[in-house]
Amino acid sequence: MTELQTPIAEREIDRSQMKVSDEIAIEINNMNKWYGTFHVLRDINLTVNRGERIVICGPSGSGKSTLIRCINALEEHQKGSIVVDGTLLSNDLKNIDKIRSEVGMVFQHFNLFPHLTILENCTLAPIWVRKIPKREAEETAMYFLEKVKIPEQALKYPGQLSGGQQQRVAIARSLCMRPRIMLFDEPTSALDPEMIKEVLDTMIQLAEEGMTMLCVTHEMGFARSVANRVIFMDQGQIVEQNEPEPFFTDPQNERTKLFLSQILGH
Amino acid sequence: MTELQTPIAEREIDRSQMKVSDEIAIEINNMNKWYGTFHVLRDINLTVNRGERIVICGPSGSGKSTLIRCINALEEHQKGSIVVDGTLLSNDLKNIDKIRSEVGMVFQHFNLFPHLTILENCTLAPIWVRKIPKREAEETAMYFLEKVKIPEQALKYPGQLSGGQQQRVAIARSLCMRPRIMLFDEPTSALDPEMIKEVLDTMIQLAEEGMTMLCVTHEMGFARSVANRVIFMDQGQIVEQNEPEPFFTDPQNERTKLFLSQILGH
Amino acid sequence: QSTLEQVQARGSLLCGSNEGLAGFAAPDANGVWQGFDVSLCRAIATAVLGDPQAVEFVPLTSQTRFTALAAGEVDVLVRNSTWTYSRDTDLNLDFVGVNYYDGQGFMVRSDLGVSSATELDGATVCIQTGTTTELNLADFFRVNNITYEPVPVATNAEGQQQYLAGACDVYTTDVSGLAATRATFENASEHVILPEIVSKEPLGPVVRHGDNDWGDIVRWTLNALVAAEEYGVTSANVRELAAAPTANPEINRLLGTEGELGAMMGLANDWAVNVIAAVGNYGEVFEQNIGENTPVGLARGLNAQWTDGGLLYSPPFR
Amino acid sequence: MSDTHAHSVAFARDTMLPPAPPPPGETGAIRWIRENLFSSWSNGLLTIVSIYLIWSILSAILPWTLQGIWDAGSLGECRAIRDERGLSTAACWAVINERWLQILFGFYPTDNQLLASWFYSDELAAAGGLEAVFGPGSNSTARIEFIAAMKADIGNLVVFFFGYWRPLMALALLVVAVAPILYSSLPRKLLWFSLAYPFVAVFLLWGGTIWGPVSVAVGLVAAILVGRVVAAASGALLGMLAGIVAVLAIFLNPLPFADIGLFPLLPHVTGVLNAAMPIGLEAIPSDDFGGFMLAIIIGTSGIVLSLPLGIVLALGRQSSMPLIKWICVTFIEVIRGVPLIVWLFTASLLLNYFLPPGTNFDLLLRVIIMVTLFASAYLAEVVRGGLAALPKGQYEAADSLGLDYWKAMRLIVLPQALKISIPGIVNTFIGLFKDTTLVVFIGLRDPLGLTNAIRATAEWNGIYWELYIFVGLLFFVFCFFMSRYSMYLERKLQTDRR
Amino acid sequence: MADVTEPPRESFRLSQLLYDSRYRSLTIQVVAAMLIMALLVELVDNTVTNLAALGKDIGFGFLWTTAGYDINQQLIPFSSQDTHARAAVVGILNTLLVAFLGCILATVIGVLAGVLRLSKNWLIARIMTVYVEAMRNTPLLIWILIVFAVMTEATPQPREFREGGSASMILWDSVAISNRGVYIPRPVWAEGSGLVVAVFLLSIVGIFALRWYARRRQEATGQQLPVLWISLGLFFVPALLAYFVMGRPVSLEYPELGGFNFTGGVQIRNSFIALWLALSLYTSAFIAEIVRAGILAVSKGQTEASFALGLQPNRTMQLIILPQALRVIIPPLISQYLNLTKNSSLAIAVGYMDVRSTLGGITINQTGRELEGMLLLGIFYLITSLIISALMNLYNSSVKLKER
Ligand SMILES: Nc1ncnc2c1ncn2[C@@H]1O[C@H](COP(=O)(O)OP(=O)(O)OP(=O)(O)O)[C@@H](O)[C@H]1O
Ligand SMILES: Nc1ncnc2c1ncn2[C@@H]1O[C@H](COP(=O)(O)OP(=O)(O)OP(=O)(O)O)[C@@H](O)[C@H]1O
Ligand SMILES: [Mg+2]
Ligand SMILES: [Mg+2]
Repeated sequence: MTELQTPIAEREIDRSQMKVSDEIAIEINNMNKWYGTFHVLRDINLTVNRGERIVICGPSGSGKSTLIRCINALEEHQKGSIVVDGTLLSNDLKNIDKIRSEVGMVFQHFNLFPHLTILENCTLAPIWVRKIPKREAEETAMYFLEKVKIPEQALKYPGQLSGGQQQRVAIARSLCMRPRIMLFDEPTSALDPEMIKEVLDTMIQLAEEGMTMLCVTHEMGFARSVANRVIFMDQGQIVEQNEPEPFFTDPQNERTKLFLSQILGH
Repeated sequence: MTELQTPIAEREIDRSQMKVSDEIAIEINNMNKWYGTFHVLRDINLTVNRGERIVICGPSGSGKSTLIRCINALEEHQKGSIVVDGTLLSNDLKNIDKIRSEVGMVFQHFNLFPHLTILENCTLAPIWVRKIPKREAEETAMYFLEKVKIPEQALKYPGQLSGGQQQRVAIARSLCMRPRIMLFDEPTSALDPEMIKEVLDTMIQLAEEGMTMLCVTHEMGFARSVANRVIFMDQGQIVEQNEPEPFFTDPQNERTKLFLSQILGH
Repeated sequence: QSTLEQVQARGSLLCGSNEGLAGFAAPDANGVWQGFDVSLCRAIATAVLGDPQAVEFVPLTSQTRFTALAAGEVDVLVRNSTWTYSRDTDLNLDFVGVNYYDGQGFMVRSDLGVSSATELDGATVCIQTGTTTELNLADFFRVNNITYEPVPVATNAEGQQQYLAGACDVYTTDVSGLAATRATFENASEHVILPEIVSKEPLGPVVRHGDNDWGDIVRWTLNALVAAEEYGVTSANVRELAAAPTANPEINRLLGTEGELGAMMGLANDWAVNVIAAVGNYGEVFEQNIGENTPVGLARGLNAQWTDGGLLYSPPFR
Repeated sequence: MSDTHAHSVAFARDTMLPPAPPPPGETGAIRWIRENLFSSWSNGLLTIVSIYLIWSILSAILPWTLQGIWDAGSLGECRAIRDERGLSTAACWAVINERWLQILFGFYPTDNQLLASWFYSDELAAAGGLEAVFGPGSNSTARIEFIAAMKADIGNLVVFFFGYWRPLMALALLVVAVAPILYSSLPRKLLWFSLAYPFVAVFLLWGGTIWGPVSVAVGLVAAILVGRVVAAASGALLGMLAGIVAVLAIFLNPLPFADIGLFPLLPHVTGVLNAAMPIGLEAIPSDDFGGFMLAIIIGTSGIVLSLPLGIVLALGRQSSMPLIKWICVTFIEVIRGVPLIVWLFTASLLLNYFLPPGTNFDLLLRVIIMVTLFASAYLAEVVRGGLAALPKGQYEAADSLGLDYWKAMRLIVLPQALKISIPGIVNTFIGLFKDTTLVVFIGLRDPLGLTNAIRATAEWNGIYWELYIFVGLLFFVFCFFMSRYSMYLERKLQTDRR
Repeated sequence: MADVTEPPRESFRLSQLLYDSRYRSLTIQVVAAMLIMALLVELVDNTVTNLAALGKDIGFGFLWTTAGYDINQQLIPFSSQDTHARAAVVGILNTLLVAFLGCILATVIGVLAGVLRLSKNWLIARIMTVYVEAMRNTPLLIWILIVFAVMTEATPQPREFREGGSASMILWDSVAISNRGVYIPRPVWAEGSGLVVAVFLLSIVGIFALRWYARRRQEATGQQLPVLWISLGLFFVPALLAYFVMGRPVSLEYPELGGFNFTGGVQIRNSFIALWLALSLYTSAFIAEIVRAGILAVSKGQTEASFALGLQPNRTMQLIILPQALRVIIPPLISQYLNLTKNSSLAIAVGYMDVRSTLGGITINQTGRELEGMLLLGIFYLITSLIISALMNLYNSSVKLKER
């Protein structure tokens, strides 16, 4: 694995902006989830402060994706509570809508809308959900497209872009909704190495601007340089969490050690 | 890029066998080819002696594949002449057949026949083109399969083999026609790093046995240790050719330098 | 190769027939064809091949029948086809006789209270497509200046279904067909056949134009049946009468005990004997299949011998 | 952990939590019902509406079906029985009971000699023995009566299994012949039987002397051999030409002045052989074919015969030669642009016009020809899809090994393309099979035609539902399983390709 | 080896025709052309010979002779004294009518069934599966016959509508469903009705204008209008107002039982309904599968991405799923339309007077011009198919997804 050598180190990362406030952005209490009789998430407790950047890692099938999908109400949880930005995630559709418009999500496979141009991808939700005038939405979109450094692609279709570019569009698309929290589910794992850099750069930039982020990733370089906290999950539970340096250098739990030795060992 | 570290060096290569005779195997004179109005190959002049091992490299789209496909009459050229083993490549189908049965070709994507077993893949052409009795063809096939070290897979189907094994079968399949010249078009670029070694080993073995080879590849380790000559192509022309050592250490042409710095620089 | 030779070489007669019209032609549960038209086919087969069973019945729709005959798919068409000028001339067919004098009529429910076809203004009429009835119907209503609504149906069975279900008020086809159809009804008495006969529908066997020798055989087979009835030759007494010449020279010539009439057509001399023995004379055929004692229950009417005031009149056998 | 503060507290678990069972109401039937039937109030409403719908349909159909009367001689009797039993509604299945053989086989004759000598030997003896009843001089009317009585006595099931052994055997062998094509795990040797099957089937179904199909087969083999010999000597193209010429020479009249029509050589050979060794079955003319059997015959022969033609058309459509491509495209588009029924009418009304004067073959054969042409256009499109799905590398690999066009096609391209196309072929077959019902319009007695014939009789006049339902079910069962099979194949192909 | 700079000029040899790739394909094509020509010549020659033997010729003059038969359903006036050509046109219009309406109904039912088959409701999904399988695996002809039998056997005869009969008209005595067809009221246009119609047309224009305006407004301000409700209102209210203001100028002529049949009103014939329904039901099953496949072809990720952006399920359907599914759905959908059009020739089973029954049926039968009749019939269907597939190709190329 080459993650540790990813070119993040080359970039001066400005941690000064990345202040963590005392406000609570997400609070998860004793959350449990089952698929049928399969217990995927077990007693999850997690508090995320505004401005925190959390990296979640863990072996495949450990429930990382499920966890962040629960936060966005893409999956229902069966027990416990999730409060996002003061809004309790319940079956109340209004709450779900509210939370979803506060929380942006970036998927492993980008999930851009292939029938819309990049610009339309970015303006769709602001126009239809936020009810922002089209002109204004387009301006916002261009602003964020510039931020992810592909304004010139605005009128192309997703199919015409490379993977890295697509993922950056996906990030811009989420940002256009001006979310206060961003969730990333392995945003770089479907990309070729050269493209990973582009996307990580964009994410670091976001972090520098103080965005609250939950990121499922195995890019340890990213975790080290950006995260406040790294969470290790296994078998649906949070096994260990710590700040990045101690997490990587001095893991406590056996499983964590094993996992880290596997992904760093190569 | 990791080509320079490929494990070829680990192997003692016996260059003593690789004598080059004075006979001419392939002679290309002022060959030109167009796709529509696009001039892919421009004034190619190339003479390959029997027993020579030539590596062709160059940036993507420079016409490397097209060149070796012309030699095998998979593509028609429009100007100039190609003489393979004394046979002029013309529109005469008999000549084409003759040349094709003299020249073996290995593709980037193996192109094994998935509906036939490995053995059948290898015996098909000898039986139907050379009209060799089945028994005999099978013996030959087993001989070559042993040579590429996978006799035990003979009765499996290509889909059941790993990429490296498939490529070795593809080489064996070509060899079964007992060609005097082998063409390789990026034989390792679709393979995972571990498998590249297997295939390169096979190719080195072939070289040691004195086979005339033209190989499009970016495996510089292979070029260094096996080739007599490295040819650099760009924009459809042969820009530089030289023996491997001087080629790599002291390229003359600017473009060659740029290219070498790119592929060796990382 | 003439049709006669073809038939003899083949060993069986290809007879174009109706797909199913009770009394005239329909296969029974065992697939054996029965009916008035069928008997004529069997008679021809007997005349030519000596075996009444040596017939292949080729069911033809009203749309395919003439083409099938013209193309040689059948040797003879006995499928209640009307002899008309244009069919005889333009379609290149030869009608060689009339085995049933028919006319187009109308059947309605008796409780409609209709007593004449001229009262049918605005009625819905079921009619088989591809037949002369279609043209007659159009003519009749136009001439009488009344309107109607045609409901085209493909087969008699379908027409019957539509009529019984009340999807049409009137079913029109040849009177014989009407009677045959009515015969199968649960309550036949609730339906009446109106008195108007709006057309002449002489139904008869058809052969290809120019196939004259073969036409002769078909024509004279039919005539033999008619003549036999006229002379009182029946299936019961024909062997006896044929054993030795009788007093009536007509009978003798018909049955081959005198003269060489059979040879003139290339048949055995006793061909008529076999025919009558196998299927009976015209009267017998009629009574067996469509006569008053059968479910179809047709009266002889026009189809009586000329001696009885009908139209059946066989040219002399001489 | 809500009391922990993110910045200060590192956390490491020392005991792993065991999986717990989900809370009640999250599993079992209740959850299933809640999730699948009442997940929202609109869904609940839908559920209730559907239950009502199902109930009303079943309550209309079930009593009628289940109270149906199986034993009656006519519709009138059925009605009488119904009234007698005091039922308000009852199907009259008696018509199926009486006529199912006819719906299955049309008027295809039963093997009466076999039936009589096996099941009716005493009565046969009483009637004077086999020779007297079935012999050449036998009185035909008496024979028919004898057979009718026999069949009534021994019952439909026995007649089905023994009287119709020829079509049944043809069908069973069809399954054997098709199996190695559909299941590649079966021994490849069976493919030889598949090749021979058409001749076996023709012999079984149409009967006549065995030397007919045998000499045709031998003729074909001879032509192929000639083609191969020439091909080996001077190339595939000339070989094919030679093969075609040989076929023409063997099967068609090579001498324009010899006015003997089609098959000039074969009948003589056949005649001689037959005289020397008369082996054969009772010959049965095509006119007697009917019922579901007819649908199977037309459908199967249509697909089988159209396959080679469809492949040629598909290859032609992919050809780089403009003229060939143009011819194939025109043919395919014309055939597909016009409804089958128009083609069938063409077969019945016009085909004879296009053939040399004097040629005349029976309607069934003409229909099969037309259906074959029709299916070949559709198959061509299916096969084209298969060809297009093959990666270009396969063609190139074949080229680079020195295989010529035909060898590459036969050994590399077609085996793969056809395998991919099998689901499409099966679907085409289903379509074709359903379309065979259209032959009723040109006077062939397919199952629907037979329902008309049955209704034309006095006993069963006015009966529809029972017949339509029976025929519909026959087709449904057949097509349903075929379509399931093709879906299964599709799925299997999908996983195979990964 | 000598330097070969130019291929030696060789003289042309005959064997090059077969063994030179430049000439080979030419040779093959010439041979193929000759074979095809020979075949065509043979066919034409046979036809001419056969026709001559039958004493027939080829000519289309029969089209201008009197047809002599009546057609019940006529979209243009026709009487038995009109020509065969006009009868053919009547048939063509009938074919196109049933095909057109069939396509519409089949689409409606098919889309519904396809969507319901994907419903979360287990029962509905099962019912739809049964429906689709039953339709797809039974010959169309059987469905036509069954629907027709239902129409004739299960609906009352006109006479049942008489006093004391068992049937009665529905919808306030305005519609009669009988086994001869469905009779519905016919509008009678009195003076002033022109205005009502004009108002109605205007309000339809208004609806389009409204949609355009709503779009503009949304783009400008982000506000969305309840377009659906306003459109519905616009559709009905102005026309109704005009209707009453003008003193109810449009009246309805109700079907009434008189003589043998209903008179007045519009009769929608049974044969038409049966064919229309059966074609629609049968085709709808195939369309349902197409729709289902189309929707399934849009990956789940698209829905999730849309949800994650906060779009509501119905907006997700409208903005994300449908536009993508339609690209997958439309091409096979159009080939189903083609099938339906061709299948409408099964009109023969119910006596619906389509072009096959008039030109290809009665006309051929009355005139004996089967060659010419079938030719014209084939050409008609061919042209129809070609037009439909041309439209399909046009659509396909216009919606093709942009790829790299
Ligand atoms: N829809 C579902 N139904 C049933 N089980 C599911 C479903 N989705 C996921 N699972 C199971 O839940 C467990 C957790 O899945 P999840 O996708 O959250 O894992 P992950 O940690 O994200 O793994 P990966 O690194 O492979 O993405 C896995 O065992 C998976 O098989
Ligand atoms: N069939 C074709 N039609 C038109 N242009 C083609 C075709 N095949 C290749 N080309 C073009 O010809 C040029 C040379 O292609 P070629 O495949 O020989 O390059 P290459 O050196 O092998 O590149 P790579 O390293 O990517 O395989 C490219 O610009 C390519 O786009
Ligand atoms: Mg995951
Ligand atoms: Mg290349």
